[in-house]
Amino acid sequence: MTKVNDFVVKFANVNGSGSASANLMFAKSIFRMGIPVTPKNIFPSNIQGLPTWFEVRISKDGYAARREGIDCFITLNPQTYQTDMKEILSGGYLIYDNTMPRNFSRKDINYIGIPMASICADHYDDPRQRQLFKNIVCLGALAVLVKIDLKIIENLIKEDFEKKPKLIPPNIKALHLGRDYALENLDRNLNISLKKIRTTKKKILIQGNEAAGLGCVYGGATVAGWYPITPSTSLVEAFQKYVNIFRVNDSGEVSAGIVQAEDEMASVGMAIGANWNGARAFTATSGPGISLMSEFLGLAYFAEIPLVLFNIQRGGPSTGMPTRTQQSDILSCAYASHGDTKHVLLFPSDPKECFEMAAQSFDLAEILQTPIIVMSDLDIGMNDWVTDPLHWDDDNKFQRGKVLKKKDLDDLVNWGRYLDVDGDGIPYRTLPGAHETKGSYFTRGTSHDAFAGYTEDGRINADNMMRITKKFKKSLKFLPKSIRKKAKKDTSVGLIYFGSTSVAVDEANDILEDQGYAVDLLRIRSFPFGRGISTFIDDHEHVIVMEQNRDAQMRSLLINELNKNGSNIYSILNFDGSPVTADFIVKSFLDLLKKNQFNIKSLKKKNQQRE
Amino acid sequence: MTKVNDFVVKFANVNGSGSASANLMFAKSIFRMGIPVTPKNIFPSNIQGLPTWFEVRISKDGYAARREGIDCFITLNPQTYQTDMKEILSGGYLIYDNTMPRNFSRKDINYIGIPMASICADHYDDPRQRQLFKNIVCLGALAVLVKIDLKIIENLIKEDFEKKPKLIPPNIKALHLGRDYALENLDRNLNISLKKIRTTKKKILIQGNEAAGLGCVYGGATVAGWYPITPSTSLVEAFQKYVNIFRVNDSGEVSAGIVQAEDEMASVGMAIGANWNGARAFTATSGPGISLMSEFLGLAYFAEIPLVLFNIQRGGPSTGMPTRTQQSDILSCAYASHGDTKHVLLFPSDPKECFEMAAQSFDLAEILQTPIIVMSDLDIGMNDWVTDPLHWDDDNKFQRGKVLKKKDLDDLVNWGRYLDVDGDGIPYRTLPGAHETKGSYFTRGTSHDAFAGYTEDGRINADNMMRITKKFKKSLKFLPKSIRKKAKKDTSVGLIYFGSTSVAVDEANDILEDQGYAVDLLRIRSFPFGRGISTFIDDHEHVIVMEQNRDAQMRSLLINELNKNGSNIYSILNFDGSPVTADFIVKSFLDLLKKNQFNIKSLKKKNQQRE
Amino acid sequence: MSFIKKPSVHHPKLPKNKLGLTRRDYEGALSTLCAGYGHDSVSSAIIEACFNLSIPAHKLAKLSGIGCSSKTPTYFLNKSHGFNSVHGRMPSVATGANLANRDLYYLGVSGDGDTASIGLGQFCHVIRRRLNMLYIVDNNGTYGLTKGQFSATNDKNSKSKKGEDNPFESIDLAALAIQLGAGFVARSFSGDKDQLIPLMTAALSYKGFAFIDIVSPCVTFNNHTQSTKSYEYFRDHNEALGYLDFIPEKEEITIEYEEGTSKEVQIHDGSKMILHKLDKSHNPYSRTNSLKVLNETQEDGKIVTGVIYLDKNEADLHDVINSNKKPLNTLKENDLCPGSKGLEYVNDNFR
Amino acid sequence: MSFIKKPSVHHPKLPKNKLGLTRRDYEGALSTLCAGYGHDSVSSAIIEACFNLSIPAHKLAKLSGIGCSSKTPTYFLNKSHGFNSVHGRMPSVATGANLANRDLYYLGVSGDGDTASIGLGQFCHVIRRRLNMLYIVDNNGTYGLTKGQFSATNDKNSKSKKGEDNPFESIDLAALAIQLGAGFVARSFSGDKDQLIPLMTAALSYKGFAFIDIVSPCVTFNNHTQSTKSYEYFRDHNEALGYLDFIPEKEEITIEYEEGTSKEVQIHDGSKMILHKLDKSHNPYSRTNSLKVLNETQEDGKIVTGVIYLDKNEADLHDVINSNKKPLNTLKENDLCPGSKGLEYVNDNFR
Ligand SMILES: Cc1ncc(C[n+]2csc(CCOP(=O)(O)OP(=O)(O)O)c2C)c(N)n1
Ligand SMILES: Cc1ncc(C[n+]2csc(CCOP(=O)(O)OP(=O)(O)O)c2C)c(N)n1
Ligand code: SF4
Ligand code: SF4
Ligand SMILES: [Mg+2]
Ligand SMILES: [Mg+2]
Repeated sequence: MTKVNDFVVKFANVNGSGSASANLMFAKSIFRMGIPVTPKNIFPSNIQGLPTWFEVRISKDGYAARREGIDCFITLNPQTYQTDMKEILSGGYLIYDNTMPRNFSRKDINYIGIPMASICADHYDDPRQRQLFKNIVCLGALAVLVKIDLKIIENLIKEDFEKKPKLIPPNIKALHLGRDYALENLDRNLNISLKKIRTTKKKILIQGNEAAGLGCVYGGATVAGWYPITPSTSLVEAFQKYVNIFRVNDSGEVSAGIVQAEDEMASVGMAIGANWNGARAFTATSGPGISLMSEFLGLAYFAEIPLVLFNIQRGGPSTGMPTRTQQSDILSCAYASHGDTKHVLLFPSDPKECFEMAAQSFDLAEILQTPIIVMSDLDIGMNDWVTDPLHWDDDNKFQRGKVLKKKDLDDLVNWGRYLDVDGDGIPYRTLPGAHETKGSYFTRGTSHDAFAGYTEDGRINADNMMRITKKFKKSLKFLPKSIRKKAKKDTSVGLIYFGSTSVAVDEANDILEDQGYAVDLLRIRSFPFGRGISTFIDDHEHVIVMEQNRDAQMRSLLINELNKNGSNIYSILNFDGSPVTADFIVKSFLDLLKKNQFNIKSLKKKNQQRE
Repeated sequence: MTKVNDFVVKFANVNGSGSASANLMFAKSIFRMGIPVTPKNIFPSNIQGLPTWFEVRISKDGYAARREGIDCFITLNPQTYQTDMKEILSGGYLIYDNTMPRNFSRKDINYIGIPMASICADHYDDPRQRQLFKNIVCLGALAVLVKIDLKIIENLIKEDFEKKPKLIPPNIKALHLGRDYALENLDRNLNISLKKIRTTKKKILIQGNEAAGLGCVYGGATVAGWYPITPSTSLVEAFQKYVNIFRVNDSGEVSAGIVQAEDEMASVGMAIGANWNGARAFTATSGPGISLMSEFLGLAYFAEIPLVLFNIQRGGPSTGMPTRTQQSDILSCAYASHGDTKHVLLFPSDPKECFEMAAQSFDLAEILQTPIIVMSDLDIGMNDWVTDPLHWDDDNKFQRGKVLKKKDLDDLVNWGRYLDVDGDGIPYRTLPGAHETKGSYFTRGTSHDAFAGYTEDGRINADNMMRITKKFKKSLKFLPKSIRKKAKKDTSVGLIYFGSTSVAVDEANDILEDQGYAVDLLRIRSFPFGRGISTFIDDHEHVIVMEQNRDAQMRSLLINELNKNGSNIYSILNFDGSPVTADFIVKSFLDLLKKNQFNIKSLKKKNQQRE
Repeated sequence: MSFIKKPSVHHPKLPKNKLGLTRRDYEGALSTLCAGYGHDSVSSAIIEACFNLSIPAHKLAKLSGIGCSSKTPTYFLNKSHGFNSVHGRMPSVATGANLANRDLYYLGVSGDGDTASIGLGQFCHVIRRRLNMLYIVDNNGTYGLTKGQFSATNDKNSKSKKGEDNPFESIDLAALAIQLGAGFVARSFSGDKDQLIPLMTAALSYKGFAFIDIVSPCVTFNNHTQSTKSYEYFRDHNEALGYLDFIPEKEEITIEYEEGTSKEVQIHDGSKMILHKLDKSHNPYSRTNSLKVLNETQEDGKIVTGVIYLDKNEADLHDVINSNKKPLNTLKENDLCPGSKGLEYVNDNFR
Repeated sequence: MSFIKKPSVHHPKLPKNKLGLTRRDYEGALSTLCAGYGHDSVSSAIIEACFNLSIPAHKLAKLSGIGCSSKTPTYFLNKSHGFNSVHGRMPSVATGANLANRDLYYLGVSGDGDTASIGLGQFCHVIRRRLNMLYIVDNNGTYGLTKGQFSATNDKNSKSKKGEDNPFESIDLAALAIQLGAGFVARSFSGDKDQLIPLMTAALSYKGFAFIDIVSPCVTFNNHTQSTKSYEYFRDHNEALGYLDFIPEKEEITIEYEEGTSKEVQIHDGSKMILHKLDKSHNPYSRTNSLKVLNETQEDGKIVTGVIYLDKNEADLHDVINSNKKPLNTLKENDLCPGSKGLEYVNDNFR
């Protein structure tokens, strides 16, 4: 039986060999055929010569999580093909360059040899071109095998090289060489194939960092201090790119100040200084940067300075796995910095939400006068995801929070920077330069009274700290709410998740439903946690938290902050650095079920039928 | 009725005015009279000219916590006496310098004027001496009033100025001037008075940082990297001092390397480098330093390098209250650094335990190959406490953990730095220079396999991370156990506490017992938490955690790590920067009782009697 | 504690500047620093320079790190916003603030611990970026607020309050600033008002990074080798106790001397330093020459004061990144947000 | 990926040093850096120098930060312990290690991002402390591992891979090292084995802080203005994509030139630099002179190579703190712990 629009193709390459763009074209052309596609770029923390993989899941049903079991593996890296081969499903395909002989052990898969190197050797003189075009030759042949419309790829090539048109013909030539070889030499009756549909017609294919960088432009960010670190760098690059597109005036002046700082302490310091001075400013980083920023985060928290910080999480601890994904900075971000501190966190689950939350975070930071940490990860940030097109409501106005302008100050008598005038714990701030004589104050990380004066009176300081707690509690009404999805029938089991695992959870839920299990779902979108989350936990006898770290950090935060009983809150944990699969969740769920003997009242279809 | 050996004296001064040494002599002389005494130095974060207080609790019963309500207040600071006065108990005394007239409003207290300035003006020419000796004149008069043996003070003066003998006569002269004034002019029938006893005869009066610095010498520390920060600086200064006393050889060479680093990142980096290279090394810091060290802490955790870090906690967040005490770095230390990390914490509750735990921490760090964070605070670290004399068992041997020596390596075949050979999660390490050809490896913060090789295989990394979790669990057997104190009768209420609050809890417990309440006590001494703590929580229907921070951080850690139900775990929180008092605990306890309607079965005497 | 005296009623005859303001309008809160510490003169010089330049106080932002010196911004320019940030990180906060609003004056005050140790990286990099600010270091060779440890600017082989030798090479911040591309580099002595005021005035007017290293002896923790008789008793007192208990009030050291001359200054602890005031013969426009002068006078045991280096090409970070001439913090929604229209373009690019 | 070739059997005829070891005994693992990157030569020079000096490999510890350059210690001296620490903080780890055992050699390898940006503070301070180590920077003017951002040593006005100008003042690490008191300061070019080997040998033998700034162009991210024809196609390819996809293998640039002469070197991207090798006429013993030479040649658009500064007074941190001549990590319980006897004394002091 042929799998149409529902299979996984994986490429194994060596980095720096030109495979990335060819592989991406493969994915993008499928997207343009209207078919949902999920590419994952698995790259090393090095520049050239190490193994790199590119996994493409094609799913007509729109399942966007990774799926294990490869239907077709293009193994172009001699270092890894012996282990790569193991991932191929029985009956699947291994495509390789048969210019040189290779040894294959498995009998249950199909081998397709394409003499890519020798084709290139025949048609190109420059050894580097020979190397580079192998990837395109391969793409041409593959397109024939899985039935990609070659026109689409040709268009992609034309678009990619629009500004360097002389590169177009040789690329197209290579594509055709591959195509022709396949047409002439290969059996094209594969059990996987593609067929145009219209599912992705209105959609876009975009990376989270690209969307978040754009979101910063929409959110009105004008200052960014940053320091390079994988996987956050591309967020700032995207911001820079869109600033260059949208924010250059006729004199060539740029309406933004983007500075590559000397380290993460300086980048966050710049963002704080700019926010203090009334510009919307952000920084972006990953694990090690979070640790380094934690002193400054405490200052921004305590002195109540707006700040937006993107944490594109990668594998920790320490330098860890810089090019792999995790959700393992939950606790270190929620409680970043010494002393009593708590930070507002946002959890986008796809690039579209990266865009939206990025833009929203600047409002939140100014409304709440505190750091907002957007907790994305490498999987969302650096992989291409199919999402609905980005949307912007032109009626949106920046919400700049309680900032006193000159005329407000003119009338004001007893202003205190940290006075809780409105009873919501949020004080009024002023900006440098606003007024000749009123509203100046001294911002400080030392203990202070409601008038920003230095105090060593511990009770005054404690009062101020309690007001900040109040503000934190009141912040709930501004934050994105969690999203609850009821199972089709009543159930005692609830599954909580967030961020990049969402797509895998959705899929797992469908599988479980098919198998007769009913599970209510709740997706967390922000911290502090709203009442919805608390109720959800109370409503279920068994709650499972799915997350991508070792220590069940989100579960900890839930138990802690919502005062819940941990004994019926279970974990599904995936922390090997690869985005979790639906199968893993299903398997873990069933294991939990078995081990803990959930009271499966109304959980399993069969039981219900018996009633 | 006269209070004998049971009252509180407080001094209000201006810092830099020479009061600190006089006040300390006051406390110390009482200690030498055999009477338990608890001085608290309340100083500003500045050098000269701001208010400073010195509180001395005298308690024949040995209660060593602060107690509110001052019996005798020596108000020598005109900036503060109006508010200081409010703290005096009805019927208490206010002693002041009546050289200049002052206005007093309270009618229910006694005023004792001593013309300190004019006495000094009469007897000294140099204006600075006049200023300085006011404190000693005051001490002389006070000694008469509360009946301190003047010989003791004279001896103290002689000891203090042993190396500058010419300073002795003028000091003694000032003391006598004060004495004579009091004898001649003052009514000496106060309702507070001192009488020699023998309670403190074998004891010592020492600060926690002094003891901890000495503990580092006993623990065999040879390297310290540090950066000045209140209130940790004096720990390293003590280490330096004892190294100079005990570790200088005949050629004048010092058996230690102490380096004032450029910042906290460098200090912890030095300590890590030295430990990696086989020396026992530590650093000491406070709040902001903890935040700055968190990146390196993740490295030491993940690369499994021994490290001892003293956190002398002060008021946070940010620069906060640098000269006030708190226990508010619990979460930021337990989970310091991004990614999945957990650190071993020790909680000394007095200077003696500072000494013991300091020495022990070096064994623990090497046994467990991980950072050990000793969580002291300003109250223990920088105040003088009466404790039993320090004790050392000469049979103690350094436990250096699993370090392979040359001859071990000679025989070894398949050594892997991160191999779990013994099933306890603790691998074997080697030191640079140990062997010509074997045992070298690459220490790294990036993901690694059991042989310390770099790997991007997420499953291998996950295995390694799980081994570290195992090691952490197994660490329990090496750590100081919690201490449980059963109430005299069965009770459903348990109180958990740790560190510097212990003395206040002990006292509160006595008060509650007197009032008929039975409470079981448990003092935490280390994290991860042992089974004893878990059982204690399970054994009690109501558990209260007493701590000195806003966010109930220890309670969070308990609920989290022991998987407990938070709904019956209550908090008593004191976070105004002053050491908690027994009265505060009692009051908070009774409030909790009322508000939460504890099931008081067997809690209150009366109830029991009724049964 | 000391303070710039402040009678409660304004004197109507006080001189006014172009803005119609008196010096009083530039004052700050009561100081909580040690009596006799030179920061009073530094603060007065700042006040004087701002008064002279008729800078509206609210158009100046004062930023600092942590330390005694970093507290000083509280003691001048009450009507300016102030930011007492974290130890050693003022430069990055100032950079962000300046990026947000290029139209304010930025005045950073730091200590030698704050700048030369924990903050050295930020100091060097803010220089490189030519941030338009005046950066002052109250250089006392010690960690005042944490009670007298050596700082990295402390002269090699000088002694600390405990009588230990400082064994390490001292960092010359002015030389570093020149080496790394600062536009205006000067040095002065805290008590030399005659020199300080014009230096401050010039530095505040400079567009780009201006740095003044102000030698400001710590009256409390500068307990050097040789001491004058009068202080001996009190040092002995403190030494015997092993900690600082008594800090007698001291007079601030003020000096006056001519350009081109040297002056020996006796510090509170009795030690001495020789200042040498540069005159017109000094060519401040060559980096190489300025560094040479610095190094050579140092070898002679002298400390040069005055404008050491001046780059006539004034330029700042905003020129370099070509940012909008309008302060970024004044830009409005429609300047910044491309709206739904922009998204059409973007979405199309991802299809 | 490239590697120092390593046949599997030892050749019996290989030359041996005093320890009876061959060069092979000083080799490391396969490199995973880009083909053609100069680190191979640097690694070989290190191997050669250690071989020549007959340093027992296990008596040397190699430390690094994070970056391509910081990975190189894996590729030499297999039998030495290595420590790949955190970004920019190698100096403090090296300081601790050295304090623990003064008897080993310490070799630190860092990158220009690692040293001149995030690690600048630690770099400056390890110099001040005269730590006995050899500190090497593989200076490529870029952040290799994070894909081509400017580093702070990048020449002002040079262009990045995206064609942007570098607007900021470049940090001259050698000048900084001299200014801050390094004992041995040299510069070289990665492909100049003839110069590198003696430099390494001398630097490893120096007691105190030795620094070698090694200009090592990044073959992948040095895409400067002018390019030679042969590479154009591939740069165009990458530029069109907006990211680096294809990295053709390159030959390592190796050069030879005489002392006292200049040499123009063409970098992989087609840009050029002029190196100038110091000869005997250079006086390396004066700080002022060395700084002058550095600054002047730089103004001429040249890069000086060779030993730039040398302090004949060798001394290191251990001398300064007067620590035990025996390595601290070899001291035993009874050297360190004063036992119950000591406590009697202490307890008495607190009564
Ligand atoms: C991260 C951090 N480390 C340490 C401290 C403690 N600290 C406060 S001020 C200071 C040094 C101040 O020295 P300097 O900058 O020279 O200022 P001075 O007091 O001498 O004017 C230190 C180390 C701190 N506040 N924060
Ligand atoms: C704290 C921290 N910030 C950022 C990074 C990401 N990072 C890795 S290497 C590197 C720069 C490397 O540049 P350089 O030191 O010049 O080395 P090169 O790769 O050029 O040899 C950066 C920023 C990190 N690992 N840690
Ligand atoms: S301690 Fe020194 S630096 Fe601090 S205020 Fe006093 S004199 Fe100034
Ligand atoms: S990217 Fe550049 S610095 Fe890194 S290994 Fe390749 S050539 Fe070397
Ligand atoms: Mg200072
Ligand atoms: Mg580099």
